[in-house]
Amino acid sequence: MSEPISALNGARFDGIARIAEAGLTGMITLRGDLASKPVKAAVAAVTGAKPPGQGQISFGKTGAAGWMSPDELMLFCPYAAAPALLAKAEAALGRAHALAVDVSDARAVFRVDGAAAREVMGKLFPIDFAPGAFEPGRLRRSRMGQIAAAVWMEQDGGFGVICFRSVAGYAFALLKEAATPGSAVGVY
Amino acid sequence: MLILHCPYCGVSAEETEFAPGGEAHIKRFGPGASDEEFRDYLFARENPKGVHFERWRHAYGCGKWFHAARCTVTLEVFGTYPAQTTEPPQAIRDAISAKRPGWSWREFE
Amino acid sequence: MSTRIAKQGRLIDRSRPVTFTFNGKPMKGFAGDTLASALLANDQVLVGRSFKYHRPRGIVASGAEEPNALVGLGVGARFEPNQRVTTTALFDGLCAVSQNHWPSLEFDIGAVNSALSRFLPAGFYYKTFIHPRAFWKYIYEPVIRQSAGLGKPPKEEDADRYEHFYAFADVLVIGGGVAGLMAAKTAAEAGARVLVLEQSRHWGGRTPVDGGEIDGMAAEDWIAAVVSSLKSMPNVTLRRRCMGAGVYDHGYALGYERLTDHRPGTEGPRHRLWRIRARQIITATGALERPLSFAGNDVPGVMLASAMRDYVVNYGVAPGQRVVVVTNNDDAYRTAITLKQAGVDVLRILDARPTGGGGLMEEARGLGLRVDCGRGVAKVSGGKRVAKLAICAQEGSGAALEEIACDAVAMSGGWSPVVHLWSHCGGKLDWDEAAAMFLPDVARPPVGADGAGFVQTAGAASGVLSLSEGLADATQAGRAAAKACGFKAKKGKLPEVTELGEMPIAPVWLMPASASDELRAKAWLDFQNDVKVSDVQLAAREGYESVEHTKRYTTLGMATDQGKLSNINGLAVLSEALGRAIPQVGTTTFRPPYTPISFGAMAGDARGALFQPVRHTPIQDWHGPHGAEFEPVGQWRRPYAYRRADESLDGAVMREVKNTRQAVGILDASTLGKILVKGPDAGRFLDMIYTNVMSSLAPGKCRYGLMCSENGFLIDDGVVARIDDQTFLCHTTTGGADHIHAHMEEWLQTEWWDWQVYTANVTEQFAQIAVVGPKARAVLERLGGMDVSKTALPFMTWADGSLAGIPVRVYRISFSGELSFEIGVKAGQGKALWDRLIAAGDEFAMMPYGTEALHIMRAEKGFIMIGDETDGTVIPQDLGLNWAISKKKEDFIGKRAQARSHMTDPTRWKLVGLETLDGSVLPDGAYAVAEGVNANGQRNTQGRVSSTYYSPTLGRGIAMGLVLHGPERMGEVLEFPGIDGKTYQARIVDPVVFDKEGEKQNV
Amino acid sequence: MTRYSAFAVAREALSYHTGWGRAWRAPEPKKRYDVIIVGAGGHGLATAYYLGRNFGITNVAILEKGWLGGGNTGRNTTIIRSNYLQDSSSAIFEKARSLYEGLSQDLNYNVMFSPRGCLMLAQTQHEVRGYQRTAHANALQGVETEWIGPERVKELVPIINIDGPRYPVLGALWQARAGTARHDAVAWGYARACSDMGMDIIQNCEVTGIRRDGGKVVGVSTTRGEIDCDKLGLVVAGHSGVLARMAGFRLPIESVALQALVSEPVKPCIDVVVMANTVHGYMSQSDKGELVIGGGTDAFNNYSQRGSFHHIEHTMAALIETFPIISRLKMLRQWGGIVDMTGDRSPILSKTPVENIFINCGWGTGGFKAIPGSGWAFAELMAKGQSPLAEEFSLDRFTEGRFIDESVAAGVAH
Ligand SMILES: Cc1cc2nc3c(=O)[nH]c(=O)nc-3n(C[C@H](O)[C@H](O)[C@H](O)COP(=O)(O)OP(=O)(O)OC[C@H]3O[C@@H](n4cnc5c(N)ncnc54)[C@H](O)[C@@H]3O)c2cc1C
Ligand SMILES: NC(=O)c1ccc[n+]([C@@H]2O[C@H](COP(=O)([O-])OP(=O)(O)OC[C@H]3O[C@@H](n4cnc5c(N)ncnc54)[C@H](O)[C@@H]3O)[C@@H](O)[C@H]2O)c1
Ligand SMILES: Cc1cc2nc3c(=O)[nH]c(=O)nc-3n(C[C@H](O)[C@H](O)[C@H](O)COP(=O)(O)O)c2cc1C
Ligand SMILES: [Zn+2]
Repeated sequence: MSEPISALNGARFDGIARIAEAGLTGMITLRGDLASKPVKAAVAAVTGAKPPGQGQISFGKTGAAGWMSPDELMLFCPYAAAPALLAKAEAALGRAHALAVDVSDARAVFRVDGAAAREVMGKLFPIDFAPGAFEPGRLRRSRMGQIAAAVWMEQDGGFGVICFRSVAGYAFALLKEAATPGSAVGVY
Repeated sequence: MLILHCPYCGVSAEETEFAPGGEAHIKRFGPGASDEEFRDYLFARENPKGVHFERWRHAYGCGKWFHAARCTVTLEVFGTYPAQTTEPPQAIRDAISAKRPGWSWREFE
Repeated sequence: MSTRIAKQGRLIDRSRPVTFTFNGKPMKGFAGDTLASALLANDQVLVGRSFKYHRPRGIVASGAEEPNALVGLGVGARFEPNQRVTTTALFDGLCAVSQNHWPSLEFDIGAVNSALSRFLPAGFYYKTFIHPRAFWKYIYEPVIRQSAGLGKPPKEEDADRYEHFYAFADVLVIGGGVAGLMAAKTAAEAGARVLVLEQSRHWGGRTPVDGGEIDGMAAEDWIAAVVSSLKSMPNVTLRRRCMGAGVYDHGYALGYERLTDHRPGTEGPRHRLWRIRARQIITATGALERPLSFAGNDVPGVMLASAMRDYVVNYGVAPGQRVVVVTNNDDAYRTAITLKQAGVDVLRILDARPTGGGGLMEEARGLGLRVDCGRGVAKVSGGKRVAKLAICAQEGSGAALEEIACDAVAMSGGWSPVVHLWSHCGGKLDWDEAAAMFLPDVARPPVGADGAGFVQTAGAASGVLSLSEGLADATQAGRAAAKACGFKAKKGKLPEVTELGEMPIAPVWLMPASASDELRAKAWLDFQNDVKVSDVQLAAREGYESVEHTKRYTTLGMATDQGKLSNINGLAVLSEALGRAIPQVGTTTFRPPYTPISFGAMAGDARGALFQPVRHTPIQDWHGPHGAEFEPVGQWRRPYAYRRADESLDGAVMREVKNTRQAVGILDASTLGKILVKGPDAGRFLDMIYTNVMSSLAPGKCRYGLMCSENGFLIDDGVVARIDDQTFLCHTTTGGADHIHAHMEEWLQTEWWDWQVYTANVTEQFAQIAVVGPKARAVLERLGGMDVSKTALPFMTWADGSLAGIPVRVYRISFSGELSFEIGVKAGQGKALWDRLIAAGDEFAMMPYGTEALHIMRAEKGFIMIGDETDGTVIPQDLGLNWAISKKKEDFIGKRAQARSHMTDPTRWKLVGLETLDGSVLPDGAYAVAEGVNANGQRNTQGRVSSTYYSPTLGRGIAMGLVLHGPERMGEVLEFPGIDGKTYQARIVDPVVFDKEGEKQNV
Repeated sequence: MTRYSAFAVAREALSYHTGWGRAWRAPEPKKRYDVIIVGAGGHGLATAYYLGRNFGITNVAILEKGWLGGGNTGRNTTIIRSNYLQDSSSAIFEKARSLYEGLSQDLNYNVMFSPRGCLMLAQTQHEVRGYQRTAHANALQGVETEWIGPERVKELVPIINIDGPRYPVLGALWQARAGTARHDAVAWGYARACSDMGMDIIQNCEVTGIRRDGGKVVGVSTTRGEIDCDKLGLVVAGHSGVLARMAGFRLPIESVALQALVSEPVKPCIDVVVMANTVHGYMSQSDKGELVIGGGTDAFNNYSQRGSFHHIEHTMAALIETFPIISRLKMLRQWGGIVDMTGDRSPILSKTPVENIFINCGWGTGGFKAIPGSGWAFAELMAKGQSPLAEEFSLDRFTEGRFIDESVAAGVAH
């Protein structure tokens, strides 16, 4: 057995905000009828959280559940637990028409923290990150520079970002550039 | 630079999150259709200077297809609605009628 | 003499001297100067040359509208041509050079054009340089190009960086004059989130110079108070040095922020492009003064009256010592008064109005200034600066009444509101006859996504020139904008203003009104592009009547100032020439940007490494150090071949093919698309997506499939593995991963939305590694962990297991004709498995191979490649793939299309193998010729090469191609003329040239 | 009509150019014409010109809703080339290019055709193969093109960065006799020549209806009254759908905005036209000195003559990557045009379901270069009912599946 590695192996950068690749994160894509009992049960089984509302991420004991589309959630959990939790989810889904698949290795996850974090995000996403407009629990799938990415705010006010693994290098470089010293915008 | 409202995500987002997909409410013709029906299905387009029903996908967002009613001259958007329908909902048609009395588009008005 | 004076200069800091150079000459200025004010302080009146005639040019304005004073700024990687000196902040070490002259600014050979100007009227080049034909390319055009073009292009790559920022506001206020500030305050106090952009370094706009009291305070103090109250509001953002560059659909606006232009080389980005989304936009962009059209109005030293006032008040610079003021409105009297108070001789005020002006005129007279009413300028003379001025009656043809020696002329032809941003997105204009200006037509504003207007104007931008009315107008705009965003503005008290009333303007479009032809040919409209009154009249005479024709025929308004000074005067001249009212003539279209913005800012961070995303496979980092030469495939960079130190790239490819065929090769195939399709209707769905039947595939098995577009053309191919009853894993080409997933979702969502199918693109969850060649099994067995024998894992099946302790899914599929295992492994362990395989492969002489070896091997087997054999016009039937097209299925995507007459035409070119008679390699893309020519005289063809390689396996060239009746013509020889001048002869053969029976892959 | 020449200009100079006559007349519409052309863009005017010149048909009106040349002809990036892949395309574009070579002399109006050469960069292996294929095809079509290596590219365009890093230049398809022309002058020159043959160019005259008798056209209704005709040619580019609707049929066309921009003028720094299709950018320099740059198309239907700004951002990123020195130059002006995109991105020159209505449209993003050839072929089609150059571009191809797809060899259509 060989230790798995995340896309950038935990790279970090300190500028006007702190950028860090979060390292190995368990992720399960769950598609199905979000209002249905089996899906709710599967969400609970993986994350201990309630299914999130539209545009939200809900946090639970073992993970978090992000709303990706009307029939899709992204379930976050510890990396090592993902296969077992996937099995639990599948059990909970039973014969319902749904799809649950481990995508932990298909994505890269970043954390962006610090006073200018909102501005760094504001340079890259076409989204309003002003206080009040974007607060903990909010999740938005959108575009970061030239790639697809989802961004949410953690309960501690830091941002989480996920994107596809193959573009992790681009994503990191982009975040780093946006956090270059001397580039604070001074609006948020 | 349009703003469109994604009826699935409930957000109004800028055009760069979306991918346009041409005219909406086109009926598919497959095997058995005449040459003309098939040609029109694939190629003949309303391309109106005015009210247009069209398809969009929230490509960088939820990935879902939806429809928009939009004026191709002023770019005003009369409304958006899910793609799982074969004709524009009445509420959208009413909204258009309120602003563009006498409009018509294909068989709809 | 233009010089610094002891008094005034509210914007400069005399305690901080600054040194700079102009054309290499050291000069001094103060912190707070613009380059323009500093040049004037150094008596540098001549600053450039005009575009066409290379006429001497001086500074004419004090802001963004400046057409003349453009310089090259900076050096090397920070050199920038065409910078306006009026908006360039002075800094220590600034280095500027003038433009468009040779050999020097003072003596410019190009100025002969000026002497010849009579022969070079508007559009002369359309009528000349016609014969002989070849002269245009070799003689005329090069000369014309060289003499046009203003500044020199930079020579080096830009040293600076740029960025974008997305901003959101309820109300965006563009312009931070008193109107903008008042509007912002009103909207902000109502609760709206407000963003204010001011292009210059200063808040308050013109008012501190123009004077007037607000709420009992000097304007300057009132402005400071408002700014500080705005700063204290959390819902307000104020930005200076940030121009509103453009207003676009649906409330989109661009801000262009210049961060380090005034302190080059400091940390951080040079420019920031603000991509703003606002619900309401207020353009409070002020008004621009118009020049007057008299002969010699372009001589250096002739300046806008307001600009001259700005130089005195803001920078303590007097642009002349003996000044004549000429005007058709009251405002220019302010300049006369200011100059007089600053100690400058104001020799005369010429007021074109028969009875002159109001209170301001009286004030001027009170200071002892002489005012001549009903008078104008016949002509200003002087070479590189004003020497004298001839006075004439405005109503006349220009007979000189008197000549005055002077060194500067202040002119004012009235004011035009800055309606640019109102108009960018479709806001319409109205002509106000009395005020002689185009105003925003509030009934026809630009409309947003909801169909309602989203732009308002405030202050002078609305055409309201008095301070009190401007503030009232701005308050109104602020309220209306806030209301449109759902806020209710509090009823506030309007500021109290003390100001002098003004007399109405009398429009003067030509001075004197009946100027002779000779004078008209010297009366400039567009100073930069050398367009004169006579040129516009010529355009009208020749039928270029539409204002748009006139613009394009004369180039009026097409200079770098985009006609900020010239457009209104020009169209008024046109209207007169055509005998049509000004509103009938109309304006040309206002387009973004308001003033030019840097390409760097537009590109933002998308440069160098961030130009486009590069996609990396989990194994990417291994390839480079092992000699990989990459090729871009979509956004991936795939190894083309792994070159060894003493090898050519070709040599490496040959080695890789041979080694794979003889021993074993390893390929990073992670880029192949993998799409999971699941649900009760998954089989039925894939039967529609693929041309063949997928629903009948048994779990554990693999099947090759083809996908067509609804238009019938082949778009992708790949192997489908059935995972379980309800689940399929579809492999796509590298390029297809994303768009085939999108294609599936599109059909599911928009056509068969009642079918129970979910898809997921899992391409990146896995690294995929192909181990290929006779020793492939041995390598896997060396790792151990699962049974990969022929019986346990036959051809076209897959199995889950582990190798070297790493969980894997192994597919027995082959794109090379060899024994081949494609191993899917979680991306996080991809590199680890690759390393294990490399180590295990050592004793079997395993080598990595790249895309070119892959292509050669597939070609040897006659396998088609999407993008080579297909090009968007090819249907599977052309490629002999009929076996993969179900005859049983009633329908699949593309089926109906393939029944159309052209697609069933027996003369379609069909796939064959091609074998050169001499073993050479056919050139890529060559065509097989047929007898004769077609109706258009083109050589007839009967086929083409679709892929061609040197096969190390066979030791000769191999190729595939599409040929007319190809499969029926085996053995026939075709001729392919190459672009290398040779003609190639090739025989039509079977496309499969290696291991026809497939024995090698099936072991 | 005064012939234009340096001599005439010199003579006029003595009288301050007050003696010049109109370049084209401004007549009132007559009641009837043999042929009405709707749309006084380059294609409409050229059609009329060759109807007169090649077929002696001069009782012609050209109706224009705005000002002549004000459509896409007046807002394009002026690239002229004929290195197309498919036989039918290269035939008509090469015809056009060769007519351009002598157009100034034909029209006695300097259209400033500048055969400075056009480079289409190959930046991926796929493009290399595509352009080599085009070079082979061109050789057989009688179109002079050449496949050249990166060093030669650098020689032709010293400011280009051929070393990537992202997309190194691997070579290019070079057409030395391609180039640019002064777009407005093309329209004006044709207009002057048409007017001189007695044809009526009627501006500010919008066609608002098409009158038919049975299946046959009899005339048009316009904002300046009803006008009868025997034959009607619709040459309205982005407005083709609107006119087709008046005539009662639909077209395989969508109208979208295509953008362009110019920089501030600088001294000559790029002597040829460069198209970099992998990164989506193309650029040339006008005789006045501006860099003339083509932006992207919006993919949604649009009649506003404005496009979305993000396309331009991508264009600029691509061009800075290709020409690193331009980053500190500035955009002077941007604009949009409404282009008519067909289902296969190739033009339509065709009869229509209505007898005696002919349509010439679908030139989309690339029809400026075709103006003389298109006018030549369409005039022949209208006069004789058929034309070898127009043959393949008929509407039937959409029924038969007989597409003319130029994108196949990595090419784009500008
Ligand atoms: C930004 C841009 C860049 C381009 N770059 C290039 C390039 O580099 N090279 C190239 O070859 N091509 C280029 N093109 C394409 C080229 O401009 C067009 O294909 C070509 O100009 C079309 O000419 P036209 O005469 O068919 O149409 P237009 O010039 O658009 O003329 C059509 C005319 O019809 C008139 N009209 C419309 N409706 C009516 C009505 N109801 N009644 C009366 N008149 C009507 C319009 O007002 C218009 O004047 C570009 C296009 C754009 C927009
Ligand atoms: N009496 C007259 O003839 C006359 C004529 C003109 C102006 N005025 C006076 O001028 C003042 C008008 O005040 P106002 O606030 O309406 O105009 P203003 O000209 O004072 O202010 C406009 C401000 O907008 C800025 N601006 C312009 N375009 C911009 C852009 N695209 N982006 C960012 N900033 C931009 C300018 O730099 C300026 O600071 C009043 O004092 C008025 O009396 C009088
Ligand atoms: C090849 C070409 C060169 C141009 N050069 C200039 C220029 O130097 N200055 C300018 O202001 N506009 C220039 N333009 C743009 C025109 O001013 C105008 O924007 C364009 O023709 C579209 O018309 P519109 O903006 O009136 O809609 C140029 C346009 C083209 C097609
Ligand atoms: Zn959405």
